[in-house]
Amino acid sequence: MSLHADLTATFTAEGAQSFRVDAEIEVERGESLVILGPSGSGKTLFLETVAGFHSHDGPVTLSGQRMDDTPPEKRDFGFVFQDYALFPHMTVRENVDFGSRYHDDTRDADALLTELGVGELVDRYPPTLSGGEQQRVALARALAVRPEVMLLDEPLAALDVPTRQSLRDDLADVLADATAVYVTHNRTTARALADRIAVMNDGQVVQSGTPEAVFHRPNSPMVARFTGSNVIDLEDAPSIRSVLDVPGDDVVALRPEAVGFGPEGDVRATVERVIREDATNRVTFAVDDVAIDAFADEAPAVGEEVWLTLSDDGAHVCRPPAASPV
Amino acid sequence: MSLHADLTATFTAEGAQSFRVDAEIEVERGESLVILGPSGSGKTLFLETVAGFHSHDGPVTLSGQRMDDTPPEKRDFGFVFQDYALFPHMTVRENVDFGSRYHDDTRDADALLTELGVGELVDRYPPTLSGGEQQRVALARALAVRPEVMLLDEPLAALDVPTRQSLRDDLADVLADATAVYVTHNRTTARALADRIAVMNDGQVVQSGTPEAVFHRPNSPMVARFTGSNVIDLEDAPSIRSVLDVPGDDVVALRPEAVGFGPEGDVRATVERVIREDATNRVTFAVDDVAIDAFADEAPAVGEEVWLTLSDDGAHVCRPPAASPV
Amino acid sequence: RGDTFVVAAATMGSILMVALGLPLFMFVARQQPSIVVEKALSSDVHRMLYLGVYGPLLAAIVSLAFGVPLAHLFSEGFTGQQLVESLVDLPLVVPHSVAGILILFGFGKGGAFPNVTVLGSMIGMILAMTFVSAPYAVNATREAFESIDDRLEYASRIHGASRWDTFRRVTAPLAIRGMVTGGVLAWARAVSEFGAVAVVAYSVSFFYPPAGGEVTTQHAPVFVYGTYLQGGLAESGAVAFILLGVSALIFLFIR
Amino acid sequence: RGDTFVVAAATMGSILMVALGLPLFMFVARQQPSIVVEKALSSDVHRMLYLGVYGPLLAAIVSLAFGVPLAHLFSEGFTGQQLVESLVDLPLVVPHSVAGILILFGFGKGGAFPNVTVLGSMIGMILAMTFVSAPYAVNATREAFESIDDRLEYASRIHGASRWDTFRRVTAPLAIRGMVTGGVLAWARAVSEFGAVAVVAYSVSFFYPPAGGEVTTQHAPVFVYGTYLQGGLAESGAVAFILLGVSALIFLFIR
Repeated sequence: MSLHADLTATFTAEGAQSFRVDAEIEVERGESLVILGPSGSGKTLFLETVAGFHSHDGPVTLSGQRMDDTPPEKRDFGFVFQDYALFPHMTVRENVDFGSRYHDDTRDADALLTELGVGELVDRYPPTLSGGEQQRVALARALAVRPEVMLLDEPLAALDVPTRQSLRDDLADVLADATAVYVTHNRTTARALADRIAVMNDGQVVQSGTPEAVFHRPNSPMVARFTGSNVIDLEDAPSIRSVLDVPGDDVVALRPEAVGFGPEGDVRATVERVIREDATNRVTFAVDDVAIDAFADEAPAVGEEVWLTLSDDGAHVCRPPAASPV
Repeated sequence: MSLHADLTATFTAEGAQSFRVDAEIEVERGESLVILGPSGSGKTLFLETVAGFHSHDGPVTLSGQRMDDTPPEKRDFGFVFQDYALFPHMTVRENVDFGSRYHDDTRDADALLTELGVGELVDRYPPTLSGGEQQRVALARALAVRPEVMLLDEPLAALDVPTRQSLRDDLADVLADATAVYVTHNRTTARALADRIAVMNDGQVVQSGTPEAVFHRPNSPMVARFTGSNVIDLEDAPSIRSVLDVPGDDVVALRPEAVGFGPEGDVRATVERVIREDATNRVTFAVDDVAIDAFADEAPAVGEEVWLTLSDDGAHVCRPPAASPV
Repeated sequence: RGDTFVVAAATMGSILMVALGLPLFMFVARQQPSIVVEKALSSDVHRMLYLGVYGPLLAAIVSLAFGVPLAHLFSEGFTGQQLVESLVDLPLVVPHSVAGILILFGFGKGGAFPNVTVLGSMIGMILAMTFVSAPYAVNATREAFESIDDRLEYASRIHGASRWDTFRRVTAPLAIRGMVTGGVLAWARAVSEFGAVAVVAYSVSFFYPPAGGEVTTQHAPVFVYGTYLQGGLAESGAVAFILLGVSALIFLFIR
Repeated sequence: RGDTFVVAAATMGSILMVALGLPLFMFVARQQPSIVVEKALSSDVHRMLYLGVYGPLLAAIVSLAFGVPLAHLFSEGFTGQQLVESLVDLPLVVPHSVAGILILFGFGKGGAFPNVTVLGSMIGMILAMTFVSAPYAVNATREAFESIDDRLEYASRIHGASRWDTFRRVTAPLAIRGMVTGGVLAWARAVSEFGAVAVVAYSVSFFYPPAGGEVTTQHAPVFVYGTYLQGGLAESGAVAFILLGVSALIFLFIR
């Protein structure tokens, strides 16, 4: 039940130029791969192509079996759509039972819905449900047919923050043992759910590896920025260059968690802005010509001059993508 | 230049039931009021009604002057829309200059766009711009006419996380001295930009006050949940009731920041889940029948038994809205 | 708010309303009841009404039966679609009498099917009606298909349904209103067709149950025209009045 | 993928394509060049073509001038809108010859404007054409107005533009394609109208520049019908062929 997809597909939207997706992924049994990328990077198209909704070149194999010409109904995937895509003319139970007549061994709709906390909705119609409820039903519909691989397209994106957190917890449970490919642009979701992350940009996978590797050793400024690192061109920040032990003309990714500050330290900085986030404060410092973010439980005053301490293992040289083999 | 709106309006969408907005806000000169609420709570409709796009009952006053029957073009507001709403048939410069022929003292489009970091886009057309660029242009268009009050409808919602953070910083600069009403469902954005927060639900303002008050002293479980607190019914958690000094039958909001843990403490708990967020780990504990979130720099192992310490000033009794005068 | 912009627009709009509404008003106001009653009791008019409902119904059914598959292909897209689309929309831009001429060239004497008689026959009338009304059935159904989110069909396929099952369980139920609308539009268009029918089948013979055998009459708009030429405005007005009344009743019934 | 579902749909669709396409093909294939040339050189045909372009043009302009304001009101919504909408769509469901009868009742002898002669006059023909084609101008323009995001108009208003200025600077420029489409549809509908024109103004006199004075001819579809009745299928086919050729040229030119 490992999935391997190495595909090339070209999409021509009406009135727009064509868009090319050309990427390779590999998922082992029981593994959750998260495809992380900005909107417009082609991650949804890639997932839909793997599912068989668009024609493509290059092999898609499931458990070693080529399925390039297999229609979607024969591919044994579950698919959860960003906008739910529930059948509006069927009840919740009928939605979840939809696939039962095409599969031998399906799960009971009522039991599955109860397990996902929406058992009382079985006789309602999807348009009357909230976003979070619809998404749980969509998840149940996909799980009901016991698919070999689950494909999930940003199932949390359209939800409110509290609903999102609660559904993310349930998704983590569901995905713990499943083989899954999960597409998102949210780095927290990616880190919460991924065994492995593939960062996608402009239709290509630009880096893939463990969450630890992708977040702490980004191979390009784009990946660094998208995973929340400070991206610092050392040419603009001589005082940082003197502290970090790297070649002089490089661009460095610096995790904000690795930046400390206090009355003593290595680099002089000014507090530019403090934003209260859930757990802590995000503090933006000005160092030479660059801005550096860090986190602090106690917020410093804006305008204050402080000293930063930079931890070497939170910094990583990220070369531009052209120079780095993907 | 203070704005006061106490309005009632009923909207009938096609095919849906009618929706009623009945809320009051007050903004002083130079103050930023953030209206925070879940999607569908009527915050956008409220803002559009203040701007004069929908008819309503009840007074809207700007600087003491009633403007219930004033058409939008005479109301002297700037408006930034969630989906940008740039004129697609005009260049960026023409968009920003749009209001200049109706106002005496407008700001120079090129200078303003340069200030917002998009000076090189003046001759482009909006459909060719990225979301972040479009939103900066929309901001410039609103600022160009030097409005007395800025109204902003989720200007960050449609943007990627990194773009959102960078634009949020610029918005904080712009709003620092402006009189503004800002609508969002994102509590981090709300806390970052607000002098005062009004929480909206089902077309009504259910609580309003400083960010500190709303986040730490929510007056209802809904507000508590929406601002990220743990909401605990003490009936389900006897071991917590014994620690906190509150009447027994109450519902308590508990900030996750106020929850510590270690080998010693007040309440026995099991680690249920750990999710890595940007700055820290979000740890979910099971205590009796309830789940409690906390933050931790070092992640504990799932399944581990620990002791929680609850700080009294992070806990607040939140009565259901019916019992609390708004 | 009654500002000048709205007033100006309302004034211009009202003039058009008068141009469209006044004829109907005067038409109703100027009817002579005695003639209307006389016509309403005439068996010629009854036959005309029967044919005027029944013929278009056949045309609408034919249009839907062949038009729905075509509409589904359109909504999915295929190569050469633009050419086929132009062909489907052709009857919308061809003058009505020319449409009749086209039918005679295509299916009449010396045309593609020598064994079929279209001139003055029921088959010819149905062909003429289908020719002008099929585009309505195709376009309305197509719009209904296109308004269905692609992802609903994806969801159906990925959960195991073939194309057939997807059409039967998801696409068709969601598009049923559009199909009904298309059928009604096609029927209404066929009812109102005058030119093509007048050229192809001015008078037709058909089996009329109350008479227990074949009778000859004209399609309703042709009948009205013939009455106008032979009997003048008042008589043809009475026939038209009855025709519109019956149409209105049928429309109310469908809704 | 050539599965059975697509094959079945394509088969059904193809039958409809034949029914719609074959007449056009046979029509072109069976033309007799000598008759076509003869008709193409006839000054009667030239006059008919002139009137067939010029009359509908006037009707389309009238439809747009009064229809655009109405379409804008529709897109904004007002009380009683449904009634007005039904009235605008009325000409779409009225049989064409009945539409002519309606016009005679409304504006003919004994109608609302005793000083206006519509029977057999240019004014009558334009009225008949406007009656049947105005709904197309209104509906296409309305669709264009409705497809404009409300927030663009809000944005215009809030930055200081009045309703007039918003219409002039934002709404109208964004809807211009829809207005052009509406005008072209109205024109095409007027060109193809046979029934209403045949009833109201079978023959009309108008100023024809090449002749330097008044001439009398028929609107194109009526002319084709008249030729069919008097000269038979071959002659009327040749006239129709020329008419379709000119129409096709004009359409290509507009695109």
